[in-house]
Amino acid sequence: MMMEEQNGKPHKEDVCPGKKDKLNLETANAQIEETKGPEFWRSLEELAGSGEFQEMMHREFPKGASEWLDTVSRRGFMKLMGASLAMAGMTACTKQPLEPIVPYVKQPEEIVPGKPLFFATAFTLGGYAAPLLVESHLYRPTKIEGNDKHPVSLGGTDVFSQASVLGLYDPDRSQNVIHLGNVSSWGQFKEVILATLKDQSASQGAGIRVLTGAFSSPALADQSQAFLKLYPQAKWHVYEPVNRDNAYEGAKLAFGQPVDTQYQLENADVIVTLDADFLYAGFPGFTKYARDYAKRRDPDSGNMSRMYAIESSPTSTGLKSDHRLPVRAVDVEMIACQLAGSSGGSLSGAQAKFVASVVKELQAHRGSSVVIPGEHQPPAVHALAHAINAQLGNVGKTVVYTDTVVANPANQTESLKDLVADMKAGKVQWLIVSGVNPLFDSPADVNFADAFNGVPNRVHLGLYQDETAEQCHWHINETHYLESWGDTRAFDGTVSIVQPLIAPLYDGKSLHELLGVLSDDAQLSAYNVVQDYWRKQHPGSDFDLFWRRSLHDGWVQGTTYTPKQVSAKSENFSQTTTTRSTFSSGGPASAIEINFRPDPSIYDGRFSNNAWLQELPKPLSKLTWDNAVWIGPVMAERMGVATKDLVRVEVNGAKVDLPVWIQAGHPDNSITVFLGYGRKRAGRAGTGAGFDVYPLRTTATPYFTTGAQVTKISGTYLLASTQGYQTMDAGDETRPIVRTATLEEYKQHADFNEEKPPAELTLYPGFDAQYKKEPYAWGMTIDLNSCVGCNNCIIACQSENNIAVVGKEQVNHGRHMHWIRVDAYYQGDRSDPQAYFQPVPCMQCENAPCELVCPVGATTHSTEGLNDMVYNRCVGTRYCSNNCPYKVRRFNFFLFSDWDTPQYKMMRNPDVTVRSRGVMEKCTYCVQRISEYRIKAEESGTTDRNTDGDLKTACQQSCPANAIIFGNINDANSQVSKLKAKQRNYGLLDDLNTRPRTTYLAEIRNPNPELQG
Amino acid sequence: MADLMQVEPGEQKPPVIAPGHNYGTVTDKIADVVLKKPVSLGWLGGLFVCFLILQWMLYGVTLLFFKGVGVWGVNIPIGWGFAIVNFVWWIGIGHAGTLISAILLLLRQSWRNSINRFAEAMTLFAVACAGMYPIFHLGRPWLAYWLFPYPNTMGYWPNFRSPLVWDVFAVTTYGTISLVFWFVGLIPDLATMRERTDKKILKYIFGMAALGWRFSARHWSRYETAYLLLAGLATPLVLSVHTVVSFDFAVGIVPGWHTTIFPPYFVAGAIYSGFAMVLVLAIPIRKFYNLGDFITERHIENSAMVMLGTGWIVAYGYAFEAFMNWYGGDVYEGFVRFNRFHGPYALTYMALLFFNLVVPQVLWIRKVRINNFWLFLISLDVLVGMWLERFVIVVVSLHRDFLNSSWGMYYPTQVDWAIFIGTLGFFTACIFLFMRVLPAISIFELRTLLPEAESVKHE
Amino acid sequence: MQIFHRATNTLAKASIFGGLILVGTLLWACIQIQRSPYVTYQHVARPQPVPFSHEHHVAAIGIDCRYCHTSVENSSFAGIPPTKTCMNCHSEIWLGGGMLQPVRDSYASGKSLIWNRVNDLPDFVYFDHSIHISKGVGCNTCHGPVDRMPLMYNEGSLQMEWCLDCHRSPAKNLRPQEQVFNMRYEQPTTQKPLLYDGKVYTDQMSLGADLVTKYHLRTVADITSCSTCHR
Amino acid sequence: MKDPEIYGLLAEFDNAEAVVEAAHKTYAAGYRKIDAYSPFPIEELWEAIGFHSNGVAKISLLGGLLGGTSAYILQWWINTISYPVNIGGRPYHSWPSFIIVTFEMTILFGGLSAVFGMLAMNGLPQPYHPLFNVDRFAAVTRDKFFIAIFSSDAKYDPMETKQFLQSLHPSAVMEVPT
Repeated sequence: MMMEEQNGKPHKEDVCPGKKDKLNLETANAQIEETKGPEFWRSLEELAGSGEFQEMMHREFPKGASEWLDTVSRRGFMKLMGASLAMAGMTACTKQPLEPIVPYVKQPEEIVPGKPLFFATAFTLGGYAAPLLVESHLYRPTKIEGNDKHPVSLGGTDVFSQASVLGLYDPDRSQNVIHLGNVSSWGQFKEVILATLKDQSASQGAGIRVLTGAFSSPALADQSQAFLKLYPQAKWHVYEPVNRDNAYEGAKLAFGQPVDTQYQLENADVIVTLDADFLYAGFPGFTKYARDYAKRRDPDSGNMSRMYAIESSPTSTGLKSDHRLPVRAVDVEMIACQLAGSSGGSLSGAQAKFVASVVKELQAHRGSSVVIPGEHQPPAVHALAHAINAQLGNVGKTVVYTDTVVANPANQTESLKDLVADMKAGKVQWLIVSGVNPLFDSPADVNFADAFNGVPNRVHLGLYQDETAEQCHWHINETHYLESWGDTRAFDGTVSIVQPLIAPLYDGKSLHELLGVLSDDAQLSAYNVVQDYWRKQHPGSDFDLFWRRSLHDGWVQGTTYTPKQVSAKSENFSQTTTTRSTFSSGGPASAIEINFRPDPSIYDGRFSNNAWLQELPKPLSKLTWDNAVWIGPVMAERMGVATKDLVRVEVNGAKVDLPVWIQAGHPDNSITVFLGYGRKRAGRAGTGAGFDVYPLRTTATPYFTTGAQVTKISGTYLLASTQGYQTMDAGDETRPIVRTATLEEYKQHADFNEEKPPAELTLYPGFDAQYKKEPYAWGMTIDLNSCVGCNNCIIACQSENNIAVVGKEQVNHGRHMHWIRVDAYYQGDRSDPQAYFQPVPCMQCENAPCELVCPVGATTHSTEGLNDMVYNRCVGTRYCSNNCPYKVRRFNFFLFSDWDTPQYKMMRNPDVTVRSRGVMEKCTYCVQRISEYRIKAEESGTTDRNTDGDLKTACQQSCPANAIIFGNINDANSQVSKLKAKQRNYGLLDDLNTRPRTTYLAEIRNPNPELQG
Repeated sequence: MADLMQVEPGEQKPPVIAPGHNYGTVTDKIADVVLKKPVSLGWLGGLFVCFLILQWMLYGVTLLFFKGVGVWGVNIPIGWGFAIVNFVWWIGIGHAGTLISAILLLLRQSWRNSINRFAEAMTLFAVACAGMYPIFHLGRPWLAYWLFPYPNTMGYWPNFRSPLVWDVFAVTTYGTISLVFWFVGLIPDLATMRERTDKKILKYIFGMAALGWRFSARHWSRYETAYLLLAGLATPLVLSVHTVVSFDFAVGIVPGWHTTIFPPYFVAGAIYSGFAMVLVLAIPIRKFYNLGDFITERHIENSAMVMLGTGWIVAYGYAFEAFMNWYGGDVYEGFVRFNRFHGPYALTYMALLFFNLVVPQVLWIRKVRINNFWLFLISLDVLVGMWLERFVIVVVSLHRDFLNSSWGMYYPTQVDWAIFIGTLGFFTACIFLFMRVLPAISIFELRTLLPEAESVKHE
Repeated sequence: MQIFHRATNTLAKASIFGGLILVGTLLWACIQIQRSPYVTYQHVARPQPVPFSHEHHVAAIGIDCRYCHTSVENSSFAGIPPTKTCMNCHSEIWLGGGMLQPVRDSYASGKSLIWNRVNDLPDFVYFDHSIHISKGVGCNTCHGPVDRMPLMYNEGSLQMEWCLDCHRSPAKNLRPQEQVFNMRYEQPTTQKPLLYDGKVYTDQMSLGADLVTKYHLRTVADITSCSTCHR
Repeated sequence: MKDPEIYGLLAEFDNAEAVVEAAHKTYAAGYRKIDAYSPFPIEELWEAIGFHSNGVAKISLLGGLLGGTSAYILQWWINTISYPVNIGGRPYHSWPSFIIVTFEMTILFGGLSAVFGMLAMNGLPQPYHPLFNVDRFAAVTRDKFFIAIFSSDAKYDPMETKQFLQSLHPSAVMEVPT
């Protein structure tokens, strides 16, 4: 078990190459790894310890800072040539400089240089954990993967956790304790605060307030209780701009107590969403829901589920549904009532028909249907959903209630209001803000900033010196979750121990340690807090075993929540049940509604300095680096605005100017804005990107409200989208890019999927014979039914393959570098379209058009059917890209990879070459992983690499919906072979006779015959 | 070439050389342009301007090498932009020179004798311009030599299936042969210069360059054979070069590229633009160096006719391309046609049709054919038109290919323009220098056109 | 009139051939420089903090390769011994030796020794020691007679053509597993036949051929595919 | 009897017809070591002095064949022997792709060998030549024609040959000093 050594303090100290005062051997050892790895450390000095490195770690904007975003790097000619020539290697008349090689002084046992280790840990968002396995090279975490043993993850992850490894190495992270703008130290802070705590304890801490984000950590909960016991008068507030208040209030309405709702989608024949986007990474339980949903969408299984979406702002969930009813968010409550049987409210003919047939379906599937309310719908809708599910007898079958995952399910909005009130009243002497950024994201109407600035002592603990840190007397640089100990709950209640993968790069502190100081136990370490807590939970001699096991597996046995019996509070139900006929109406249908949504990529703004996420195309619009206001096609036409035009949005007396994005499927008289952009102090990637819409938001109506004014103003704004053209129509034809059918059609003739190319379309004898002879021939299938467009594969690939970020301007030039992209197509009526997601990696064509035209043979075919791309042979004619019908090849128009910033060097995957300027690159089917398995097998003297199911490409591994399957097509029993045998299997553009190894399973929808036509 | 021979009935063909010339006068008139004529301000000024423009290219190229091809408008999907457009355009222009010196020689079109010298020079300079681009457009230009098969430490070779490798061989061969052809043609005239100049230093230089040519009958015999052989080899070569260039596209699967019509239609286009360039040069030259006696209306008119003829071949190419797009019934090919007429670049396509097909039709009128001013303008028009054609083929085909999701747009940057216009400066600068240092018209070949020389042939 | 002297004729003709010869020589020189030790460091000892002698430790003392290069059998990277390994013996012997001072310092201070890489492949090449070992490629096949190197140098040019030479016909270098770490292994000849698997081999090629099948070596086409070494 | 001082005799003519006719007579008179000079190529002239075939064509042909075959063999060797690679599923020996380079190399070698063959056989470069010692000979580069009978000719005799040349009505007869 490796975590033992991990625990051992000495390691955690030494591991970190960045640690200021000590250049140590493990650091140095990274050297060994790197010199054999792809990176090109020119000298030890550059790597660690010595001056340059120190300087970099401490400069606010490290060298090469601008490269992330600038079109044209400011680096000197020689540097460019140097790097490029380094790639060219010995053959390009260049002489390799002497490379130092630095061994350990004492080598830790489990380390085998050249072999990665995997550690289980967990990432937390809004209190909900994503269980992870993290790949570590010589104690440098390089790749985040889902914990495939964990019931919630089963190997799947989400974009936020995938990208968090970049967050760890972000050179913009806060690296010091700051006091009044000057670099200070943890020691000084302790002195100061311990002194003042003396007089606080007199007043039982009446002047102390703590503001944190939602947390589910049992250890932290315990510690906070202890803290509050020590200072009974102190208060602990919780606020996150995107929270579950509605859900908990709804639960209180229905049951009189806050509960979490889990949906068992694998048991659901009919799914009805009330403005709920459960296929979005921010939704608690996303990975499990995506998997369960996909499980029930197999048209060959015979029990394919049917999904109805009633929603305002379009979401992946809505677009994947079989029937989607676009309505304003305010009208959802009324429709919910109708579903519950009420006759109140007015519906258009079409809507009425829709609702009627939904009701019919629900009744027909009592106990096997589920109604899912949206996080941002008001409590009433949640209560109604509970009521309907109860009526339908779904509770216990498709719907399960449990204790809340978060330790403190209090109403966060109220909590924030209280805090502000106290601050205004001058009751607060010490405010400790941890991990949240209220000065940026608190609702406009509480005027947090004013009250805040009245507090005499403000302390901020956070990863960045953000807007809030700026206004605090003390800022303490927090440890990243990959640097510190902790524990956290997944949405099913299971606890995971968070263990550090690397010693704190900048000597950061965790909230545990800060609380330790506040509770007068300055020596307390996060490790002790967590371990002590669990020792209490698991007393007895076998604790060590228990502890190791929990760390190794990645979760603590027996912590999973069991379903909870909840009884309806009658008086509340009376108003929510069928008889009710009045709703919080959105006023006249002409009143314009504004929706506030967390951004699909950067959530509430906390990830805005994560360049991977910034450059990640949003699932629907494919926008990068910006947020725009979504307007429906009808409304846009009426207003005479086009995408990229600037409009002024006024609501609640505040106004914001932002650019328009015309989003197909958006309901009329309704607009959507996304939170989290317009940061002022985020870092190089985040600062200044997009537009801040928090000023429009109030505590009363945090998610949507009517009465917004939208007026066109002069000027346009550059929006960088990776997919300018989002339909399959070209000229007067529609191209068979995504092939689809309804379940009925598919049942009648499964071979609807025509256009199979003739077997032999060539004068030449092909290589088929050779491919057959090979024991292995790699292939991939992508099931368009399962793909929910969550983008997870893109980030996974970016992390695994050292893919560079190019910045907004380059994206706008069409120079983004993602090896796998997810295309979104909208067909039919733009106001209520059919939409499809299609992930596109390299097709690894057997008759690859790209290979034929490369003058230097830099891209050729391996015997196992891989379309190899040899970067160091490429001279950059770009002919291959021109000749690639799928346009999956990516070109380094500039030196996009950051060759300077030391943090990024630590982050890179040493098994993949870091590409230089002027070379082509593309998906390799993760050839480094294939090689790893091949070598493993061959060393054991067998030819059987038993890869099926074990050897996974990064995209496949991260996919929560199992849409991507990779394997050996020469083995008839492999998963991929079986899928390729299906009749809905088709090759993209296969009429070109490129013979792609990557094929797609056509998308089959399951519409309700009643509602068709 | 049919329309070269035909003579409108009733019209008297103007002579190839103005009457009243003999061996001596011919020699003097041409040689003196170089040896006696004082350096004119106009010449200096022109050279200076071209030199300035050339600096602009150097600026562009420096930027390019410092920062990478990203300074251009190229992207994914449009991996090739101005660089390749200009490459094809320049190579095409070069073709007229070889055509005049080689093909017309074989066809015994003796009138070509008075324009082949600078036509060949033009070829050389055009090929030089063209040759730069394939290197510029590489992502890692310092590795360009990897395209040649040389015994390297990688034990690896170029891919001979790639049209780009074919290009390397075709273009280098073309350049070499053109250079040799040009030099061989120069040898006797260099000898003439050797004797005509009074400056010792020039005597040495011309003397060395002439390799000691002494007009011996035996030498002439071998000379003529070699010259004829070169012509015979250059003819298939010149056809093959633009065919190979067209393969760069025809071998690709991009809709709008993958066409069998390309080779002939590219060659015709090449000659079309080539003759346009010949006229653009010939008209001012005969004016400013009053060589009107040797570059007569006959030459001007014939060139105009060649343009008219090749223009129609090109027209056929366009028509057939569009027809096949429709007749082929392929979704993607069909869309190429649609996109050219209705896509974002529709204007460029319309413009090219107008410049290449409509305007040149005025050449049917003889008055226009022999009117230097109008002919000059039309030639410029054709040059622009043919450049647009290459732009449409390269960019407009690429910007919308198979998957709608990957469609993109191409906007040239100032570096694109700098390098393109820069090569124009380079080209004209070379022409200026050439006019000053070498006989712009083949003296000895002109002698053979004189009546007194004709007579000996028919004994 | 006569411009040139008689001699010019010879001169002119000579200069033509001279030019050709010059160009030829230059090209030849370029190609040679690429392969010269100046570029490849072949047979050039690198400066090292400690003049460590493989000859002494391997030949004289007889320490096995794996004592120091621990991960050679199970990792891509053979492993450079930590200072600890040196001190295992040198805390007992050669205590006074001045040239060992850096080693003792390193052990005392905890600062690593910084060696210069000797067998240094470019960073886009992914060589894996373990697979070569397990397929019967001897250490000295690539590293040369290490046991006769007072100072370490790289035996091969480490250029692609050098790798390919073996990948294109592995048979000519394979040897029985147990001989892999034998520095003085000699390929079988008629004079020195080799008994292996109860079969007597008198030449390398027949031995190699059998080993290729025994070790399930992949085909030459397989191991000369680009992605075998480049990722 | 030879005269070491004299390289040969040179007769100058004013027009092509004259020189051609004179050339015929000279040849008919049995002179063989002769040459004629004209400011532009005149086929009749070299025919007249009995120069009927030159080897240029053969050399060019050989060169062309050499270039073509070596080019094809190179490509074949590279793709099937030296480093066979599967490129786009095309066979190793995909001959149609090899034709173009073969063709280009044929042209290149053919052309170059024609030119350099010609120069070699003409003995060029030869900046120095006895003929240039005769100042009037410079006119050959402009408008004069010449016939030379070299002293190396068997039938050469200072007096007789001079008289013979005079009989051809040249505009002048000159001695060419070595």
